[in-house]
Amino acid sequence: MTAPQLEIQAIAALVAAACALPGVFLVLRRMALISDAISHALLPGIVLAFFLVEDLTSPLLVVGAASTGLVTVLLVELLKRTELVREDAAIGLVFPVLFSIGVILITRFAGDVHLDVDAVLLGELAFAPFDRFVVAGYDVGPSALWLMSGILALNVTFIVLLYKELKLATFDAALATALGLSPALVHYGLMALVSVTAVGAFDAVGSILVVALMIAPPAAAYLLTDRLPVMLGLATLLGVGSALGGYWLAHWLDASIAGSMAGAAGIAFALAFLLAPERGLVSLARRRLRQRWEFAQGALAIHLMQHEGSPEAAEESRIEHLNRHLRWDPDFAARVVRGAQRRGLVARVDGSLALTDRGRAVARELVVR
Amino acid sequence: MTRGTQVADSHKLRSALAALAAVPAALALAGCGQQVVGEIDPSIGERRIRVVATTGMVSDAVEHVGGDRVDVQGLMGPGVDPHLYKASEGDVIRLAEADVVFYNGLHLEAKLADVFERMGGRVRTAAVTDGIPRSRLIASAAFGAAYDPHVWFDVRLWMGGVREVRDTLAELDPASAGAYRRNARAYLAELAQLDRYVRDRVAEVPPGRRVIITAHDAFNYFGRAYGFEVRGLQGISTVSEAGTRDVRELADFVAARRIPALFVESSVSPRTIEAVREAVRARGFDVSIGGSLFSDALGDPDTPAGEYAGMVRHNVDTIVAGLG
Amino acid sequence: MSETPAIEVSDLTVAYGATPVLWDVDLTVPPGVLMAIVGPNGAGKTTLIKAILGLIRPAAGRVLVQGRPYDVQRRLVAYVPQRRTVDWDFPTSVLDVVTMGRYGALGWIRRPGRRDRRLALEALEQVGMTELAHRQISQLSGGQQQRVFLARALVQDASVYLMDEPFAGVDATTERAIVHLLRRLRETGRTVVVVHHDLQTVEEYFDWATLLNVRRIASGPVDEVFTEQNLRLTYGGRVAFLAEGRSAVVP
Amino acid sequence: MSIVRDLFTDHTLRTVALGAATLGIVAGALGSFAVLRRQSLLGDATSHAALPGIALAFLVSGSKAPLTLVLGAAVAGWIGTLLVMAVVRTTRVKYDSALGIVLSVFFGVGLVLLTIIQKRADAAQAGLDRFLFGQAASLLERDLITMAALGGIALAATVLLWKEFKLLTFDPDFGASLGFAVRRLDVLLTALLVIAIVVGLQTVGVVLMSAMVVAPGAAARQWTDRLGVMVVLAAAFGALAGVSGALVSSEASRMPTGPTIVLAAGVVVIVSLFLAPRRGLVWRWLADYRNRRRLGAGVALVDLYRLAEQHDTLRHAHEEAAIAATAGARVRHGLEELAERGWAERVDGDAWALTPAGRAEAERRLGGTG
Repeated sequence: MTAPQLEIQAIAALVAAACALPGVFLVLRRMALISDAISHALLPGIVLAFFLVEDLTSPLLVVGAASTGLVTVLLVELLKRTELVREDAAIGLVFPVLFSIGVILITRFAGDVHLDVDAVLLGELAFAPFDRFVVAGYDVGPSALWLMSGILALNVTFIVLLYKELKLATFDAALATALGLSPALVHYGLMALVSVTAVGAFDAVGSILVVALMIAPPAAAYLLTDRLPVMLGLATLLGVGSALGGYWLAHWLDASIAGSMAGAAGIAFALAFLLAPERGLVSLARRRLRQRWEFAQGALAIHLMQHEGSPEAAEESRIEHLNRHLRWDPDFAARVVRGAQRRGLVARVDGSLALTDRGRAVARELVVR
Repeated sequence: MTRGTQVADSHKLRSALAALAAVPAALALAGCGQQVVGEIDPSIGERRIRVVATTGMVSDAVEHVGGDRVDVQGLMGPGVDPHLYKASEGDVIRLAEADVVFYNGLHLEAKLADVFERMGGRVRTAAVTDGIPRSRLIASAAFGAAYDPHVWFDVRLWMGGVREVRDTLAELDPASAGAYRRNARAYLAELAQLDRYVRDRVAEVPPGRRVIITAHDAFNYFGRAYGFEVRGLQGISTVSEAGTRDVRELADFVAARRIPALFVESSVSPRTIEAVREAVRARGFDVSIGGSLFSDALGDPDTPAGEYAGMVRHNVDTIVAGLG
Repeated sequence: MSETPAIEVSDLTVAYGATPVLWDVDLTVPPGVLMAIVGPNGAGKTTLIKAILGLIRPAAGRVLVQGRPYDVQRRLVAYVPQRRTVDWDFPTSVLDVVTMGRYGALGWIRRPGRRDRRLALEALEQVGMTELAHRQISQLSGGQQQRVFLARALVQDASVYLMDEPFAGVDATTERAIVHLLRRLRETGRTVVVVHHDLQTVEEYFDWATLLNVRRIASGPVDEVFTEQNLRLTYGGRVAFLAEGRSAVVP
Repeated sequence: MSIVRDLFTDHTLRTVALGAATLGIVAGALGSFAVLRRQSLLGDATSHAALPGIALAFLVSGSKAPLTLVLGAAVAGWIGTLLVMAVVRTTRVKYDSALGIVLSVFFGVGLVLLTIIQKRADAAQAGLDRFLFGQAASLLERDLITMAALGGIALAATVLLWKEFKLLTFDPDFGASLGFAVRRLDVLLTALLVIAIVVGLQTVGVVLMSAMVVAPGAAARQWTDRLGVMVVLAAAFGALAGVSGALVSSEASRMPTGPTIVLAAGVVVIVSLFLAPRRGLVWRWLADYRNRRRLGAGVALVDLYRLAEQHDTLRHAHEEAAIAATAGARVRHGLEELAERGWAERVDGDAWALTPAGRAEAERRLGGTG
């Protein structure tokens, strides 16, 4: 592995962790798409900053971008607070308007300048290792590595310090208010964090990967656990895993790194969606199947128990009879009987069935509970 | 959750997160911290120089000047608009292993150009447009420090770019400097001939009809160098958009000047130009679509337009055929 | 019983996630009864109703309505969902919501006409909401919302009514009005099945009861079923007795 | 009014205005359902999810023929929305997250495909990822026909299945209990929206389309409490924004049409949020103000009465400052309200006194106990 390859993976892992942490709260608060909205809404901030400094390479343009990120979340929040529109509509109203303002400004006043989001934010992970941070003549690593470390540290600090407030404000805003924790303030804080993280990460890895890393790993974690700290940890792990896995996928395909990582995040979510214990589709289907058999075996045991010792016991215990009585088709009945035998619930005594002690206990438990 | 487990949870969370935060710092420090150097690899004289070039035009110039002394890897292949270029994983290695990176500059490659400027420590980089005097560039009307990057449409200007390539290669590999100069001289002569060809062809167009109308402003240098008026609907920025008034004004202009043809670009949707054409027709003048011009990328490699000179010839032939 | 049961549920098993919500439930509801389904939170009461209506797919089991599968008997069944399952800020009027009860009879594409509107107004009159017919639904109180839902079910003119917690969060007047309505339905030969929360009122309001806690604990006439032992089985010993000898759940 | 004349005589303005109006009507009407179903961001998501479809269509056909690319985009967008529905239906992941995952992952896969295409020495790929997306100013006559035809079909389906769509949006469980194939209706309504969005992407571009799905519906919701009125009003707002944006961009040069229409739609939303009767913010503030004033008046009345009691004469005048000391700083509005009702009067300068009517009122309120 060459140094740039290592650096790209390190940067991507940092971005993944930095995005997953606030992403967990976005997913829980149904605000996941705010990250995508910010990516569109950055334009007017960049344009205004450019008008101010007239230099496409000035770092002030990034500051302009970050401040429109803040304006976006602020406007969305204000709209939501009127209770006249829902959060999805609020997001869908704010970003086209901000973006359009940006386009109008460019077209009217700077049509002959190559000014757009690409011109200001690097947004390409493949080049991040070549954008060096040089301090006093010493090359101390890619700028993105330092930037994202800073943002990750900020996110970790914020979440550790305000963990209980965030938790309460997310799950029960009313209670949080009653306890004097000001969920609104916590919320604005979180949104500011999202905005800074998004803009910083857009610069390092591009907007689409940020959207993917903010949503897919937390959503996958949401399918895997019921506990917030575990969800935070899992989301981080899955995000970092998607980033690293995606990198090697890109290496193998010689394709877009950010695209592959987003794809890997999608695969991680798909795996959770299909295979999650308890909530995954596969385990749901298997459980349904198992319950069907267990239920049938239980029904068989109950049926046998009800007729034990009675005069018609011999008749009722014949396998052919089950078909009629329990409305089972012969194949199904045979499989149920085989299963029940395997579990030691029934034994076959010359052509008819008898409950074992275990079978009797199970049947009794099912009936009485 | 009882209070006890909650405390334990947040404690565990805290230490896990703290560990997470320690990773980047360690990573950033490991293997880094070397001094920024600008030295030339001494082995360069004994092997072919690994060159990465951004656009097809730049690749073409490097190939002509470097000859068999260089291995040129183009980042943006045929049809790839530098505004829309997406890097692949392999590009990382290509860049990292390059002895020198040539790029257009003037912000054509957007943020990537900034990266090249700061790559100093690892790889030598050169903007070919540095070979062109700033005074010859077309600056933005409102923002003087921003220049139109589409210099290659003025063949004489582009020759400055070729000289920049020659000088950079010679500096990097002094042993072969003579070969570079010879190659460059031959290529520059070829380009001078190309320039004459363009002028000759352009002369076939009646002066009143020397107007190029395309969707976006890529042909300003061509217009200035060869005496064409250039009208585009959109600006240079990829997000700028045309307005209804702009379409109407352009249609009025075309109808009034009875300009016979409009041109589409290979990388831009032809819809905008079709809209102008519809509007012109509604004004009772039938304007045709004069064909497709190459703007930001070269054509397919096995066609004449796959090389810079061929691309320029294609464009000027198309323009002359449309307007002549 | 010679009559065809209004609802016959056999071997019904339903699971959400890891836990079975209903396990091997057999239930026979004779026609013309006013039945309460009673059980603690999470006992599967709503699930039972939804499974009867075919809104969720059971892991096993079968549901018959008047002797035939639900699919072909759909017209005979009316459903009153829990109030909070819909968006009360939806832009529509009271009359319009009640008219929705006619949609099933109308089938695809046909629009409700004057007759449907008249039927809806009649149903609104039965629940005492005539004056509010043109009110936007977000401006209703909880009790009024519940009455709208009841009116919608009345419009369906079904023979079996399934109601999910119609008494939840309503005022005393509405509660009395609903009980009155339920009795009238029973008197006209309808079968009414109600998910009910308040043990205090079961004996007063209903003549039939089913005690449910994942499994069917007991089902039958209220005076036979509503015994201390059954309640204990249902609520797992969390049943205390009030001074009057009536039972109530202690949280 | 040359501008109005231009609307009928100028080819470009007429085409753009008609096209924007058609799009506004269709997107406004279908978008109303999307807003109510919390699918407001479907426009943005579909435009991203379309990328792999565009790339695959190009890889398979080797051409940038718009029809091929549109088909690819529509199929990819459509598969994306089906996945969103599947995830929301079977798991606890919410709609916004599912949409965000599909949006970013599909787009990511699209990027991977684009970089693979980039590697092929094929100049035909030029501009592939932007090629499909149109601009409002470049609407063509044939677009009008496509939009009118597809929009007509979508609107006809909405009219035909009106009560089914209403039921689906308001109470799907109840709909299912009535025997309507709710899931199929869901797929159909979403499909209509996706088709409208893809047609819009191709003709007017991503951002305008995203806005047109949300803004007219969100604005219309403020003015009415009837779904029918809301849908018609949203269509009208969509058309209004489209035509006025086209007109404005036709007045000044370098005024891009699409963004102008977005801003026009934004203005419609803002006006609606503030001014719509009953729901609007201004109305709410007025109602709040009136309530506060009424409450303030009550407090001032009682205070005046108590002060008067201390002085044994009910007609005793009190400085406003004294009343404010007990009743709080907002007392002025309360006192003015009292004066308007004839319960108090101003006695030289800043002093106030109860009138006999005011005294009676105060005693009535205090239950005659004093």
